[in-house]
Amino acid sequence: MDQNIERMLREINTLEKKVNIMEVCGTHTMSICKNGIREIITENINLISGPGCPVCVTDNGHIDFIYELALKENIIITTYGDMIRVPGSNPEISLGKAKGMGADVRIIYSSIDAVEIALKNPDKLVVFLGIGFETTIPATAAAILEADIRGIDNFKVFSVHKLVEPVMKAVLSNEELNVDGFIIPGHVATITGVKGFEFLENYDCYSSIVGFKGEEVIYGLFQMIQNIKNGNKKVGNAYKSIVSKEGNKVAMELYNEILEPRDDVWRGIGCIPNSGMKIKEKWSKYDIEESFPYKEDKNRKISPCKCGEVLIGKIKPKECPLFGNGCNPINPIGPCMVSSEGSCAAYYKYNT
Amino acid sequence: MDQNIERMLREINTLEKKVNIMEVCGTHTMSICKNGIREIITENINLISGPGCPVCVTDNGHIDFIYELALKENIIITTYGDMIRVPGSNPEISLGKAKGMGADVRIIYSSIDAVEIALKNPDKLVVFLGIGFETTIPATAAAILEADIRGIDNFKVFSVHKLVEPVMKAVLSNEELNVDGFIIPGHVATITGVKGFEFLENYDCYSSIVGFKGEEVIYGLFQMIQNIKNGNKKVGNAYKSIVSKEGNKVAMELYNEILEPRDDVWRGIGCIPNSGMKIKEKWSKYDIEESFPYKEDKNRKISPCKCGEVLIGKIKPKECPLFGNGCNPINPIGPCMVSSEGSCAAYYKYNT
Amino acid sequence: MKKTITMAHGNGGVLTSEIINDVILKTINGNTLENMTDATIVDDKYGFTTDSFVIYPHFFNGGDIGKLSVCGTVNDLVMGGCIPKYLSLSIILEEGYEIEKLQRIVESVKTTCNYSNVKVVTGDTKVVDKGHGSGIYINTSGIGEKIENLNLGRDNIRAGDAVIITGDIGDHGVSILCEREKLLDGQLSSDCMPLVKLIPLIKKYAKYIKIMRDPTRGGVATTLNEFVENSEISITIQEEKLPINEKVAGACEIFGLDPLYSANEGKGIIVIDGTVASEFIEEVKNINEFKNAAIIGEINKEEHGKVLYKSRFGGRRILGKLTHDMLPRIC
Amino acid sequence: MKKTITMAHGNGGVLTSEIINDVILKTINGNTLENMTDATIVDDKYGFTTDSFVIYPHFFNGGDIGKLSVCGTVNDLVMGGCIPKYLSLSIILEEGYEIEKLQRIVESVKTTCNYSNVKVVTGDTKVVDKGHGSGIYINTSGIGEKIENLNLGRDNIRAGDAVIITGDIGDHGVSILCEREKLLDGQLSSDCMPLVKLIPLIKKYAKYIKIMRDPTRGGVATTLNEFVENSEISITIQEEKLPINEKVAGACEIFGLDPLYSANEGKGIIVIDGTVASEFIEEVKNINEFKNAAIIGEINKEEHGKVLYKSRFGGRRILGKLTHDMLPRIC
Amino acid sequence: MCLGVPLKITEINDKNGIGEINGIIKKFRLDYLKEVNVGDYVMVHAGFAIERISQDTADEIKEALEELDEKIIELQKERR
Amino acid sequence: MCLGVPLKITEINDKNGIGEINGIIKKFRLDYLKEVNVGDYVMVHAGFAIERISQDTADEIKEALEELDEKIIELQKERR
Ligand code: SF4
Ligand code: SF4
Ligand SMILES: [Mg+2]
Ligand SMILES: [Mg+2]
Ligand SMILES: [Mg+2]
Ligand SMILES: [Mg+2]
Ligand SMILES: [Mg+2]
Ligand SMILES: [Mg+2]
Ligand SMILES: [Mg+2]
Ligand SMILES: [Mg+2]
Ligand SMILES: [Mg+2]
Ligand SMILES: [Mg+2]
Repeated sequence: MDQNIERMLREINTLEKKVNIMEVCGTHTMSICKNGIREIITENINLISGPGCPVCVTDNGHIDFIYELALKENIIITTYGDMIRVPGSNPEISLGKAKGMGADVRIIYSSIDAVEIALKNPDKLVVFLGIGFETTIPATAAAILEADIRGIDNFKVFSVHKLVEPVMKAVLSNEELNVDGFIIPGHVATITGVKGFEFLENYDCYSSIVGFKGEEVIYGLFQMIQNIKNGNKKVGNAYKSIVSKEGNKVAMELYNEILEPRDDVWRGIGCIPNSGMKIKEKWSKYDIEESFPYKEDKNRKISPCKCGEVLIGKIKPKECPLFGNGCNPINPIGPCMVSSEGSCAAYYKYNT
Repeated sequence: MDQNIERMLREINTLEKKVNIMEVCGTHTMSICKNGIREIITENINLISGPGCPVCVTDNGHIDFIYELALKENIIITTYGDMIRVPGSNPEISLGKAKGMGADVRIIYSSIDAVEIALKNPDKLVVFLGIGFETTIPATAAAILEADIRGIDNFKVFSVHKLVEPVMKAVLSNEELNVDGFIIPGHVATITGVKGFEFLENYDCYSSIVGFKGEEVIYGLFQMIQNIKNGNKKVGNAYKSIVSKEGNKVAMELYNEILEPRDDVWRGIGCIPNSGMKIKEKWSKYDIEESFPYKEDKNRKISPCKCGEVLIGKIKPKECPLFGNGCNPINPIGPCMVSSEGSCAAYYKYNT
Repeated sequence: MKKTITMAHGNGGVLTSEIINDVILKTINGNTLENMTDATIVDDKYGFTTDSFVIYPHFFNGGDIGKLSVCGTVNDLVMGGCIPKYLSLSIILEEGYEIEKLQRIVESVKTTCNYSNVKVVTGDTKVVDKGHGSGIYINTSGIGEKIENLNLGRDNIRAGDAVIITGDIGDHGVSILCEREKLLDGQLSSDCMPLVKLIPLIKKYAKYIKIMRDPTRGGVATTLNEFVENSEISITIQEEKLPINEKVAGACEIFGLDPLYSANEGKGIIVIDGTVASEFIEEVKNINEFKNAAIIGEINKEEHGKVLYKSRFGGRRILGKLTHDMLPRIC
Repeated sequence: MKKTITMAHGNGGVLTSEIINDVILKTINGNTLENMTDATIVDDKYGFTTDSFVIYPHFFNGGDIGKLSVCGTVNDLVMGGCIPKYLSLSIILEEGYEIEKLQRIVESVKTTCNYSNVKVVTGDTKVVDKGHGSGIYINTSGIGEKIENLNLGRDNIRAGDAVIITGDIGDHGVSILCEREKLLDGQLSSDCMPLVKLIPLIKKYAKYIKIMRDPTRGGVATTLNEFVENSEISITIQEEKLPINEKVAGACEIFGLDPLYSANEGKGIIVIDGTVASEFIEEVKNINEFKNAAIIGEINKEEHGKVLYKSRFGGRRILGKLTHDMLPRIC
Repeated sequence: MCLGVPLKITEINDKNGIGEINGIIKKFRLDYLKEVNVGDYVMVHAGFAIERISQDTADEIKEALEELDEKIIELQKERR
Repeated sequence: MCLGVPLKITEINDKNGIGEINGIIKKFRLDYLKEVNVGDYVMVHAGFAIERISQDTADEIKEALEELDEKIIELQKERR
C-alpha cells in the first residue's frame, strides 16, 4: 500500500471520540463498501449512508408514470441504465418490465444520445427521463437546448431531477439524528462549487468535499478527522483537483435558464419544498408533463420499506426487517435495494 | 380394385378416336395426378388442365394490393390458406412474406371465422380475402350478412371472386384450342345446378359434372366417353348424389343479393367481361375498396410466365420454358406453380 | 437482393437439405448430407445425435415439447442403430414464460426419459428477451451404444427389400397443424413416442436391417426420397397398404392435407431384407405400441432414385420430397 | 400472479442456479447443481456437455457466435478434464436471416474446430417465424475423452490451494455489452478462445489439479462462489493480483461495470495444490495465449463458504454471486 | 376450389351444424342449406354445407353401369 | 450520481470532444466547459465534461500530508 495512504489511515485511526459521518452520495457508499474501508478505520467512526442515490429517492408515482408512458405506442423512453430496474408502486412495474412487454426503452449514456434518437425516429415521441442531482441537471438542460437549436420537436423530458441542499437540510433538521459530519459528493460540488455547500456552516457539523476512488475517500476522511480534531467547521475541500470555490457557473446558468425548483416528493422521505427541478414555462414544449400531465396518487399504498429511514441515516439497512428477508437485489422491495449504489444494495452486495 | 371401377376403365379405354378433355377445376387436376389416372387410361384421351384454380387466376395487382394492406398497422388479413404463398408482381410480394415481416395475417377455414376475428378485435380492421368461384361466393355473402346482423363494422371484404361461365366461354371462343369435352367441377355445379352449365350445349362439346375422388373422376370420364360414343352433347351429370338440375337456389339468391358481376382481370388471361364479382353499392360498408380503392397499374411488367397459355389449356405446363427451370414450387414464378392445385404445381409434384 | 432464410428452409424438405448441404456441410467437412445422418457413430462404438425443438403449441394432445425433445433424440439414436444412454438438455427460455409451464415440461422430460431408460446428464439454460423466442426452445443431444452386427446405410439397400412403417402415418404433423391453427378442437393426437421397444427386435434382426429412419419433418415421402435419391434403385409404395388413422384421414380430407408429407414423432421406417420381412413385421405388430405396423412397399429398380406411389386404381406417380409446409386449404 | 421467467434467470447468477436447481434438477434427478457440472463424465471415460448460444450481436470484435459456440463447449470439456473430440451443431434460424451471415458463422465454426482439433459429427437446423428468434441461436454439445489421473470436484479443494486464472478478467462481457449498447465503437475485444493448449499441462499436473471452470456467465465472482458455497472453506482474492486489461478497466470506469461479474469466453480458473502453483503458473505463462495468467488468490478457512475480496488498502469484503446483469450506468 | 367433405349431421342449432367424418367432429354453417336433419349427409365446403348428399357415389356408379348393361342388352336384342 | 471518468482530451470540435483513458477513446460534450484544450484532463460525467482536472489527487494528498507535517513541526516547535 502507498505510504501516504498508510499515513492517512494511521492519522484517521487516532480519533478517540465517537462520530457519525454521513455520505450523501451512493457512489461514496459503494466505494466505502467495495474498498472495505469500514474494516480499516477505527470503530469510533460510524459511517452512515444518507439520501444520495437519485434512483433511490425517485417516487413510486414517477416510476408508475414513466412505465405507463413506455407502454404507449410510438413512444421511445430513453434512460440512464440506473433506472431500468427501479420498481414503481409494485414490483411488477419498472422500465425493465415494460421493455420485457415490448416497450421501446433504450439505455443511453448521455442525454445527447436521446436527442440523436429523436432525430432518427421522427415519427416517435422520444422521452428522456431526467434523473439526478446537480451533476446531471445541466446535461438535461443541454439536451433541451440542443433539441431546440436543431429544431427537433419529438424530444421531451420527464424531469425528476432533485437538488442536494434541501434534502441535506431536511436531514439536519431531523432531531432524532445526530450527524457529526458530511462526506460531500465531489461531482455535485464540481458544479455547485464549495460555495454550494457553505450553508452547512450554519449548522453544527463538519464536512468535506470528497472524490470517489478509495484513495480519495480515505483522503476525505483524513481531512475531516483533522478538522474534527481542530474543531474546524468550515467546508473542507478534499477534491481540489477539480472542485473550485465557485463551481461550474456555465453549467449552473444553463440549468437555471431551463429548469426551476419545485416542491418534490422523495421516496420514503416525503415532500420537501423546492427540492425538485421542473422545466420552465418558456421551454414547456420539451416537457412531457405538458402533453401527459403527471398526477400524484394521494391514495397510494404505503410500502413496508424502511428506505425513508435508511435514506436519512436513521437506521442502517440491516436494521430494516425486510433486509435480506424478502428484500434483496433480485426482488427489491425498496429503491435502496434496486440501484447498485442504493444503501441497501451496497450493504447487501458487500455484506461487510 | 373394385370391379365396377375396372369395368368403367375398360369401357373408357375402348375409345378409339383422339379427344381433348379439359378439366377446369384445380382439384380435378390434383385428383387426376394423384391417382395416376393418365397412366391407366388410353392415350387417345388427352387430359388438359384449364383455368380452374382461383388462386392461379388472381391478378398480380390484387395480390400486391392485399399485401400492402397487410403491412398497414391495425389491419388483420384473413384468408384461406391457399392464398398465403401466391406471389404478386414479384416473388417477394405475398401474404406469407407480409406475415414474415410482422403483418397480422391469419389463415381461416371459413369466412365466418373472419367475422369472429373482427368481433374479438374491435380496434382492428379485419379484411377477408374473398377468392373462388360460385362455391365460395355464397360463403363470402353469408359472412357479410352475419357481420351486418351482429352489427360488426370492422369487417371488410376484398372480393376477387370469379365466375366460371365467362372464362369457359373465353376458352371456347379461342380458335387455337380444340377442346372436345369438359370435366365440370362438381361443387360449382352443386351451387349453379346442371342448369348453370347448359350454356355449353350451345357449343360443339361434350361435358360431364364430376366429383373429385378417384372413383368419381373415373366415373365422370366413363360417362363422358359414353356420351362421346353416343354423340350426346347434353351436359352429363356424374355427380347426381349431390348436384341437382336447379342447384342451390338459396345460395345463389344470397350472393346475388350482396354481390354483382363486374369485368375482371384473370392472371395470364386478361380482362374478361362480367367475370368477377364485386360487392353491391348497398353493402359497400363491407367493401374494403370503399376505404382503400384498388387501382389497377396499367404499366405493370409482363411476367415471362406462360400461365395464361397453360390456364386456357393451350400448352401443357412442361411446355413452358421456365417449368422446373427457374420456376418450381419453392420459387414459383407463376401462380400455376404456387397453389398446390395449380396446373404447373400438380404436374411438378406428381411429375407424370 | 440478399438471400435470406425462409420458413421453407426449416420444413425438412428440399430447402432444408439445400441449406444443410450447401452452407453447413460443404463448409464444415466438404461433404453433403450423405455423411451426416441423424445419429453418427463415433469411435465405432457410440452414436451421437442432436436436435432442437421449436414446436408450438408447447402442450398438445399426445405430448408436449418436453416429451417431444426426448422422443426426437431417443428415436434418432434407435433409428441410428443405438441403445440410447445419455441425454443433454439445453433450454432457451423467453422472458415472461411461466415457470409453472417449464415445470410441467421438465416433468414430461423426466417421464419420457424413464420410459426410454436414458439419463439427462448435462444441461444448460438461457433466457432471451421477450420477442426473441417462442416461450421455450429445447435442444437435446444424445449418446447411445451401438448395437452389434448392425450395419446401416443407404448403400445396403437392394431391390427386393421391404419398406416397413411401425404404425399410422402423419399423426403428429396433422394434429399439430390443427392445434396450431385452432381447428378441430384437439380431436387428433400426436404419435409422439420413444421407439425403444423396438430395440430387442433390431438386435435380433440386426443383420437383415438395411436402414432405419424416423420420418419426422418432411414426413414419410421425404424420408423415402432420402433413402434413394441419386441411387440406382427406387421405392414403390402402395396406397392401400398405408396405415392411416381414420381421424387423421378425415382431417386431411377436410383441410386438404397429405399424411405422407406430415411429420411423425413416434414412427420408424425400416428397410429390411425381403426374405425376413413378413416374419419381422409379425414380431413388430406383436408389440402393442406397433400393432398398426405395415409393409408399405418394396425396393425395386423401376426408376432410378425415385419414390413411386401406386394408387388403388393402379395409376403410378412420382412422390417427391416436401417442398413447402402444408397449410389448411379449401381448394 | 404467475411466476415468470425474467432476464435475470439467464445471467448465470443467483436466479439461474435457482431455476436449474429448483425446477430442472429437482425434477429430473432429485439433485441440485452439485451433480451437474458443465461437462459430465459418463461411463467413466467420456465427458459430455451442452450449451446454447444466444449472443447478440452475432459478429463482434474477437469472434462471432460460431466461434463462441465451439469455444463454449470445447472449454467446458477441457475444464471438465477432457480432451474434446466430437461436437454436435444445432442451429435455430429466424425467418429472414441472411444466408451469407450464416455462411460466415459456419466458416468460423470450422476454423475454431480445426484449432481445437474437434469434429462436428452431427447437426440440426430449424427455422422459426420472424419475431420468434434473434437471427440465429446455436447449440453445441460435445464429447471428450477423460484425461487420466485427473479427479476434479469441489470436494478436493483444500486450504492452501492456489486459485489461478489463465488471463485477463472480464473481457468478453464488457466488450459485448459495449458492442450491444453501441458504446465505444468496438475498441474492446472479446477473449473468446478455445483452451485446448492447456491440455498438455493439465495432463502433466493432473494429480495436483482440484477443480477447473471457465468463468462464463456470472463471471469470475460467481464461479468462485460456486466452488465454495455451502462448504467449510473460503477463497480470498487480492485486488492487486487480478489481471485486467487496461482498456477493459477504462470501460468499466466509464460505465460503472465490474470485470469480476463479467463473462469470460477464453479463460479458465484452475484451483491447484499450493505446492506446485508457482511452478504450474510459470508453465502456463510460457504459452503465448496465457501469458497474462496469474495466481489471484488462495483457499483458506476465513469464512465458511464465502469468497473474500481484499482491497489494495487491506479492507476485506464478501464477493457474492451475480444477482442481475450489469448495465451501463452513470452513478 | 372444390375441396369438399361429406359430413354426417349430428347436431343442428339454427345456422350452426355439427357433423362427423371418420370420427372427426366438425362445425359447419347452414346459411344456405336449411332443409336438412340430424342423420343426413351433407357436402361441406369452406365451412358451409352446400348440399345434401342423396346417395353414395358407389350406388350412382352401380346404377350407371346397370343402365349400360341394359342398353347393351337392348342393343344386342336389336341386333338379333 | 457521481460516476465520473477522467479523460485526456485528444480532439475538440466545437461542443464535441474526444478523450482517452487507458487507451479507450470516448466522445464527450463540452456544452458547459469551454475553456479547455487538447492535452487537458477533464472529468466527464454522463457524457459531459464537468470540469478541468488541475492536478493529480495523489499530489493533492501529498500536499495535504506535507501541510500536516509542517503543522506538526510547528506544533512541536511551539511545545518546545
Ligand atoms: S432492505 Fe429493502 S425494504 Fe428495507 S429499507 Fe432497504 S430497500 Fe427498503
Ligand atoms: S412453369 Fe411457372 S412460369 Fe411456367 S407457366 Fe407454370 S407457373 Fe408460369
Ligand atoms: Mg413505447
Ligand atoms: Mg397488418
Ligand atoms: Mg438428431
Ligand atoms: Mg431427429
Ligand atoms: Mg451452460
Ligand atoms: Mg430422424
Ligand atoms: Mg456446457
Ligand atoms: Mg459453458
Ligand atoms: Mg434434426
Ligand atoms: Mg463452463
